[in-house]
Amino acid sequence: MATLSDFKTAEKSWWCPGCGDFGVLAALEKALVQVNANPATTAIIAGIGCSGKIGNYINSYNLHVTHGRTLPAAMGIKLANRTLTVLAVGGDGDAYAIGMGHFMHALRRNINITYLVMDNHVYGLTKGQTSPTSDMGFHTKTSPDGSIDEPVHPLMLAVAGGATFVAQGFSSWQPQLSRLIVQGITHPGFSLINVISPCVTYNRVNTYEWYKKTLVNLDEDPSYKSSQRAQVLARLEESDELVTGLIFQKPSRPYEELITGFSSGPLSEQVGPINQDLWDHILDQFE
Amino acid sequence: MATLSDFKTAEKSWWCPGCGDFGVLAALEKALVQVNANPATTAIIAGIGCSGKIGNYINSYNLHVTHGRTLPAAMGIKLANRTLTVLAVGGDGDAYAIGMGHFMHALRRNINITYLVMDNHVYGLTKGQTSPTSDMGFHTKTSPDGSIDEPVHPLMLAVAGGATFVAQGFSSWQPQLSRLIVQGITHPGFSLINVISPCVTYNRVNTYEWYKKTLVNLDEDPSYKSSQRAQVLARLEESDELVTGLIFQKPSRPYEELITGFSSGPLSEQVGPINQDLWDHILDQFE
Amino acid sequence: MLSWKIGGDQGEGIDSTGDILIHTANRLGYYIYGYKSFSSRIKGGHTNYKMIMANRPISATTQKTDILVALTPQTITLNSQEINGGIIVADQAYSPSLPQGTDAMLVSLALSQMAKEIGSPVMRNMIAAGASAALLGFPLEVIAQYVEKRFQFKAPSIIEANRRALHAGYQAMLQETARLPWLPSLESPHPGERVVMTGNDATCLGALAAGCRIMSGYPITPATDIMESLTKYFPMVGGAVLQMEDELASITCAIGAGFAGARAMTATSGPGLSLMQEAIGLASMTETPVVIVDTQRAGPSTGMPTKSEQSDLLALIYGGHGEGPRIVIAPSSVEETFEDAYEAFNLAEHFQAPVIIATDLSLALWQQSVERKAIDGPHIPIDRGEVYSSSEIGESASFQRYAFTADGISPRTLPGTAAGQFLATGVEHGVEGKVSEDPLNRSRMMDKRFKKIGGIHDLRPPIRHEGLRDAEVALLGIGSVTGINKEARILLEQSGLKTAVVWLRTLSPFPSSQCQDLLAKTRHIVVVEQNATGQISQLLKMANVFDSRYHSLTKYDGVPFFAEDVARFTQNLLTQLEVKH
Amino acid sequence: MLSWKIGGDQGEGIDSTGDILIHTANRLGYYIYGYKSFSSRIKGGHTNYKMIMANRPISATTQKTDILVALTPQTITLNSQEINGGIIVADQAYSPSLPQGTDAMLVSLALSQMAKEIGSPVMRNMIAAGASAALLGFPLEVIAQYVEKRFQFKAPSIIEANRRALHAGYQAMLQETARLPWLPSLESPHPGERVVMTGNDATCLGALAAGCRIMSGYPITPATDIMESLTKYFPMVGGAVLQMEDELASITCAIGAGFAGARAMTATSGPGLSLMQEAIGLASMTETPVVIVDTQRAGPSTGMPTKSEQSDLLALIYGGHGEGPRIVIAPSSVEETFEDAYEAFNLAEHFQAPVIIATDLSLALWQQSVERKAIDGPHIPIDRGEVYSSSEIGESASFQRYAFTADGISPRTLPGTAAGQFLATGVEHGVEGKVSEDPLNRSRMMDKRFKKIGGIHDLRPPIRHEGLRDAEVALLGIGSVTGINKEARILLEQSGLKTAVVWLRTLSPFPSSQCQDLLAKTRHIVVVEQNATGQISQLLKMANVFDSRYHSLTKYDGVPFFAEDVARFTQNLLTQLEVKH
Ligand SMILES: Cc1ncc(C[n+]2csc(CCOP(=O)(O)OP(=O)(O)O)c2C)c(N)n1
Ligand SMILES: Cc1ncc(C[n+]2csc(CCOP(=O)(O)OP(=O)(O)O)c2C)c(N)n1
Ligand code: SF4
Ligand code: SF4
Ligand SMILES: [Mg+2]
Ligand SMILES: [Mg+2]
Repeated sequence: MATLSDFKTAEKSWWCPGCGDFGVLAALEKALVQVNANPATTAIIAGIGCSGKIGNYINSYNLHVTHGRTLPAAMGIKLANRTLTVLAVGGDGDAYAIGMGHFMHALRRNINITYLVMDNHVYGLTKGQTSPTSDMGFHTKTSPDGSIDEPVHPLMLAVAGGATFVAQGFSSWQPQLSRLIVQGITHPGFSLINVISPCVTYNRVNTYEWYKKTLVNLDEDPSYKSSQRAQVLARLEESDELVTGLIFQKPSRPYEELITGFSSGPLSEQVGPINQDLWDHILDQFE
Repeated sequence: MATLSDFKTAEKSWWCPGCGDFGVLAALEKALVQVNANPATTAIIAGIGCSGKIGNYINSYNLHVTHGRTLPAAMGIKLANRTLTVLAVGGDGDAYAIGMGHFMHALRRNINITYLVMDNHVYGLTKGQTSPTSDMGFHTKTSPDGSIDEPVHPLMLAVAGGATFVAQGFSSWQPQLSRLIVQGITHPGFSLINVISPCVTYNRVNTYEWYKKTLVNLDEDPSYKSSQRAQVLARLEESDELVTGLIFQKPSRPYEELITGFSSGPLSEQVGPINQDLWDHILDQFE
Repeated sequence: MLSWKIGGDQGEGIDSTGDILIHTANRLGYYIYGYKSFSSRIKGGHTNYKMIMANRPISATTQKTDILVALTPQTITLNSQEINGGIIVADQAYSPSLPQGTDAMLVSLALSQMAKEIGSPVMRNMIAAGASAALLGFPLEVIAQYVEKRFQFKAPSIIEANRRALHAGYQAMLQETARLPWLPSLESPHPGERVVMTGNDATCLGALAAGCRIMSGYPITPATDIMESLTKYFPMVGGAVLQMEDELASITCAIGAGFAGARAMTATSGPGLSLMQEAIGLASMTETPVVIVDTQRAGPSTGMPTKSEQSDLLALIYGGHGEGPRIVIAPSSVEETFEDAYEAFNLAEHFQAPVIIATDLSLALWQQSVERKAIDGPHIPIDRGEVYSSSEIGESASFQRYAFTADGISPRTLPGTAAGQFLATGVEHGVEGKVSEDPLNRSRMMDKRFKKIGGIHDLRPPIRHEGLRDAEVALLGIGSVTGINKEARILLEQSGLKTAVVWLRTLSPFPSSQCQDLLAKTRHIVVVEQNATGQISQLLKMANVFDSRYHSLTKYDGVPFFAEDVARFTQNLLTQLEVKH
Repeated sequence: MLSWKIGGDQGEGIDSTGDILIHTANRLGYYIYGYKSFSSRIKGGHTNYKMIMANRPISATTQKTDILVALTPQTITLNSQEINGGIIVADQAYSPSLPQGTDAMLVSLALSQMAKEIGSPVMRNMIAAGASAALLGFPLEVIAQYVEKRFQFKAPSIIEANRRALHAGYQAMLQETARLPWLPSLESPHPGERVVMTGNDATCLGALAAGCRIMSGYPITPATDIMESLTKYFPMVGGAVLQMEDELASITCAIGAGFAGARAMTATSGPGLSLMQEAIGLASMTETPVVIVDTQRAGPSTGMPTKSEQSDLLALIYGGHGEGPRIVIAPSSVEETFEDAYEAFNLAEHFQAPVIIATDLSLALWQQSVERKAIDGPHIPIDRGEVYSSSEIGESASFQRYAFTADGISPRTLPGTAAGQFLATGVEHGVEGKVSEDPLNRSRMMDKRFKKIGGIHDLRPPIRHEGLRDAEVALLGIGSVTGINKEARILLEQSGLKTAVVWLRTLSPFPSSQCQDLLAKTRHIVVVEQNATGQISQLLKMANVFDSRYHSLTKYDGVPFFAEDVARFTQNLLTQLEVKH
């Protein structure tokens, strides 16, 4: 069985001291240990951003792709080898700006992968511009008079977009966050975990303190039913998504099991000479 | 005042006889006449697809862009010249597959343009593959055993994504469709009109007859309140979006009016030597 | 050699009629070549389908038409200049007449009438098929058998209607032929075990045989067939075709699958290729195998989606920002397309790099007779490159995925392999894959990546040719143009000019010295290409190959060269050059 | 010439300290050049900032450092080899010592201590600024004034803390200098009206002056500044900066705006540029003006985002599928960046085509002294190209937007113009813009579009040079390399070699004949470029310019050339060539 230290690398972190991403990394490692994952059978696909550097710090098979394209890459990996535990990880810009199209389509496609969005409401690595989740009125280098774009509401979109598992965690709330990641990984389909991961350098509004004051933990609300889509949508709307916990889950059968004739073993092992009879049968069609 | 014939071109249509797109074109022309638009101040931005050929048949300033990019182009045009009536037009693939990211961001940005999606649940121009709105189980060349992708629900997504105006029309129901287009054009912000526009060649399931049987006209339902987001979402969910009419509208102020210091006249007329005092002031910052 | 053409409105079954004739001719032992002219619309608009048949392999269409079947009057107007002393079969329904000056025999048949009588007006094309078969002297049972096989899964009523239409057309023509002053003269066939195939078919079969099991794509003319055909084959072998939301997703999904050890591909045409440029760089940088097919069409932008061109070459090689190794190969026939398709997967895994197969619309879509044994899936070589199992990894603290080696190829591991974990990143990195900005490491990594693919020419002959030994002039090209050059060579040799045909198989890395050596003694070289800016010439210049012996012939109006064009250009050129001397 | 460098951890205010020194030196009448080495991370990681000051214009950084201010011990380790007989100013807090063999005078100051005393440890950099000013003999009031202006909008407490820190550092150093055996010797200044500016600043100012009013972009290093600065300027002139969801949207929005008559632009670096390839083709095909800035960085893929390279050139010209006209220009100095930025909008509207400005990270980010009068916004020429008003359109039934004309430029109309409606499509089209597949029209339209941009060299000298008349050798380059070549020229001339510097301003269409003519008599030409594959050499080859007189010098480790490298290579080369003779 793998331990926490098995998932660590010798690499020194490039994140700013206090960055929320440390907490995400820690919770992820804990969750991986808890689901009994193995570094050699774990694949982590990271996007571009401060968040995307995570692959330098975690010992697993890591693919660090182009900006915004974690989900199609993760899809390819999972389909190529279903025995792997596959996670996509990236920032709010990576996910909901340049990656928005892939995000919406991953929701409907429901492949058995887990998507962790490290959401700091800002572009960190490019030094502080508005991100799709930035609040209205948020001041950045590209919105000196305050952002005028209605923010993206990732949880609501995920539910409306056909998600089968939606959760939100907070980098500071480790036990809940790692529990949610465990739930996401074990969910048999696509799971979105939007993680509030404060940027201490470029976001002085949505700070740890602010979140600790405003976030409501739905996991502790016995009246909340994460299986009831209408109630979920209503709650997300009235709370402005300032909630954590398991937001929505419904029964799910992963996409890869629905593809006609699709092999369930690692495809790498399927490469070899094609069967002569099958070949003849196919060529006959061309006569 | 412009008349219907002012919006027509001499070009012979390349659509198949009976294609739903004829009805969309007709309703659009009528709506343009009704809002007293002028071919010279109307800009239509079309995508790639059978639907995207519309620019060949309507007399206005037409920009036929690359696949999926109507909305950013329309945004540029509207911002460059706010006196224009700007419409983006494209198919369901153009809008909700390759164009999905732009669609979601156009919703939140709320620029005063109107978006007509000619939705036939299939890829027409490429000869019949599944589209994002194809029903589960729909048989196409790329889904011979029936589509296994959860379809995109454009109306629900639009509402969840921050739209200020959402409607759905049907190519066969001309008066309602042109009325909805009129409402969309006059709405001061982004308006989505998803138009059911049957493909008679590649979609033998979602046919005129089928829609006539299944579509419910919400405009005729006095109990339906298009201003109440929660009710709207619930209705969309329970009807599987098989409804027409004004789905949702909320008070809106277009984005272009929110941009600090942004000129409201056509930008083409703003090109001329820059003011010397302003220039000196700016250069002083570099000393 | 004989050419038969059928024309009518798009959506009227022109394609399937052509298909039926072509397969019948093939079964009768003729070599065939099919060619189509079509528009980017679904119904309406004139389209035509041309079949060339001969008792030797044919690799291009011809200018001349011997038999024209005209379903509409427009077909006659548009094509009458191609008919010199040939036969035009027309539908009585529109009271056909020949445009002035047309030297042809007009055979007017009641095609519409017969279709109506059979009870289905849409069967007009099948009647035309039957009539054509009779005119060509094909035995009825051979065409009938093929039609039967083709429609075997249709409703019995449809099968029956087809059969009746075929017979009706056949009989009607037989009555005519009895009266005709002369009949088309056919060569005797050259029987063999042959199949009829397009380049896109060959691409699919190559991928299938090579063990490709993930195809992630997005529809686009003329690549869509590849996705659609693999959708049929993959369920038989456990693979999956994934229709993605766009080309950005398509290529990235394939890269992900390649990273995880699957053989994966995508296929697209120009617009999609442009969208893939960034991700191709990712594959170069992370050294991940991936196969990309670009079925080139006329650009730029949406361009002319149904017209052929070879104008993406520089973009395929140089189109990504920065400098990363890309292997670009170009098949020059349907057989080579099969070969290149399976080889692409070997090259991608051997060199751990993106491999682009550049075809063009003509090569991708037009049918040809191919020897069945040339498409030998079960016996292709498979090279998976250097992949370490756990035991091969060694003792070091972490696996050196990007270790510097003599040939630049660093053994890789696949996810799932114990102790083989590493980071694959598009950011510059050190031997373990971790981000590095060290200048020395950077230079070495850049050198390593380029050195690596340099080895390709040893594995795969980069140039092929015929007739080079004592040729006065060589016609150099790629893709569908090679077929045209071969036909042009026949014409030129007939007129006494010793001619060679040379075709490049590998465009990147460019085989400079091989090219120089091969053509060192050739007096004149004509670079024939279907684009405006002479991209192959440009590549030859960059490779220091192009000199005063080289001449450029380009065409970029969407219509393929005719062999006659190439032959004429070459002859004029040589005449001019002699005058100068 | 004197060079001063400060090093420390990223996020510690290294940049602003450099900025303060540089502006102070500029105000004192020195020409300055600033250079920075930084990583793709926000805090931590070593970074440094170097200022070169002289009484003549300087256009590149130097290898040698005269004064090193070391905020961390690492600064000393990393930079000690650059110090030959110079001064190292260090923080007592870490008990600094010199590595063995370092020939430097160590001045240890209680920087941390003083910062603590002032009550804000983050002010250590300001103390270092004060100390540096004193060491350099800058009057306290000049630096103090600049600091005051710089922080004028900050809270009074911050302003006061800054002032105190500056003074404390200044005084502390004054006490030291009294004891030092010798002090750095400064040239006398060469006063003038100068500003301090980066290439990105100049791009913004050029765009602003040209009337650009829409900038749609997406953040990316090193282009982000452009978007951020225009965000400041545009509200003053009624423009809008739009932060889009990605680069696909950014370029398409700008094209839309250009279609509607606005002057519009986007700015990006490699990865974004790759994503824009498809849309650039749309602009080519629809003949829509748009300006794209590519601030090149080290690729491929994410590459080294904070390192300079000139490796997108072929992608900028040939990277799109199909063949469409693109104008690619490359400024070689900050002044030229301003010029090219405004000219780009003129060219885009004149030629109705996409215009790409290729800069590179070094040119984009490093500050230089520039004569204020060289940045003369209010008096730049403005050419809006041929735009018809309603009355000019004529009588024809519909406006012929793509009419064939002698120079290939067809007058356009802007939406809003009565009777000027037309269809602009990326599909091949006839003169009225409607889709056309006619082969003849196709060829003519392709010819028209390429012919059109051919006129550029008459409007804009494509090559500039200095010292060419009697030069033995010419150094040819673009972008930031030109500045380096100019410094190398000074070194080479000092050693007696007559040297020219030549730089290309227009890369596409390539000025072949101009290049050939200009360099016809030059004996040796060294093509200096910061990339691995010699892309400028490739362009010269394609243009038939490159011959045996040309030699290639490349570098691709992320670090700019030093003038010394270029001079040394050139001298060695000439020696070798002489030996061969
Ligand atoms: C195609 C492309 N465009 C732009 C960039 C520049 N870029 C790097 S990270 C980033 C956004 C970072 O924001 P986010 O995704 O929220 O991540 P964070 O740094 O906040 O964790 C951008 C725009 C890029 N690398 N590639
Ligand atoms: C980048 C790119 N990818 C693919 C295509 C090919 N293509 C043309 S139209 C189309 C989809 C058409 O479907 P839809 O948008 O629903 O329009 P419809 O034809 O059904 O009206 C595709 C994939 C293209 N033109 N460009
Ligand atoms: S800039 Fe923000 S997101 Fe990036 S490492 Fe620093 S704190 Fe974290
Ligand atoms: S294929 Fe379908 S969508 Fe296209 S024109 Fe024909 S009916 Fe209309
Ligand atoms: Mg972020
Ligand atoms: Mg459609």
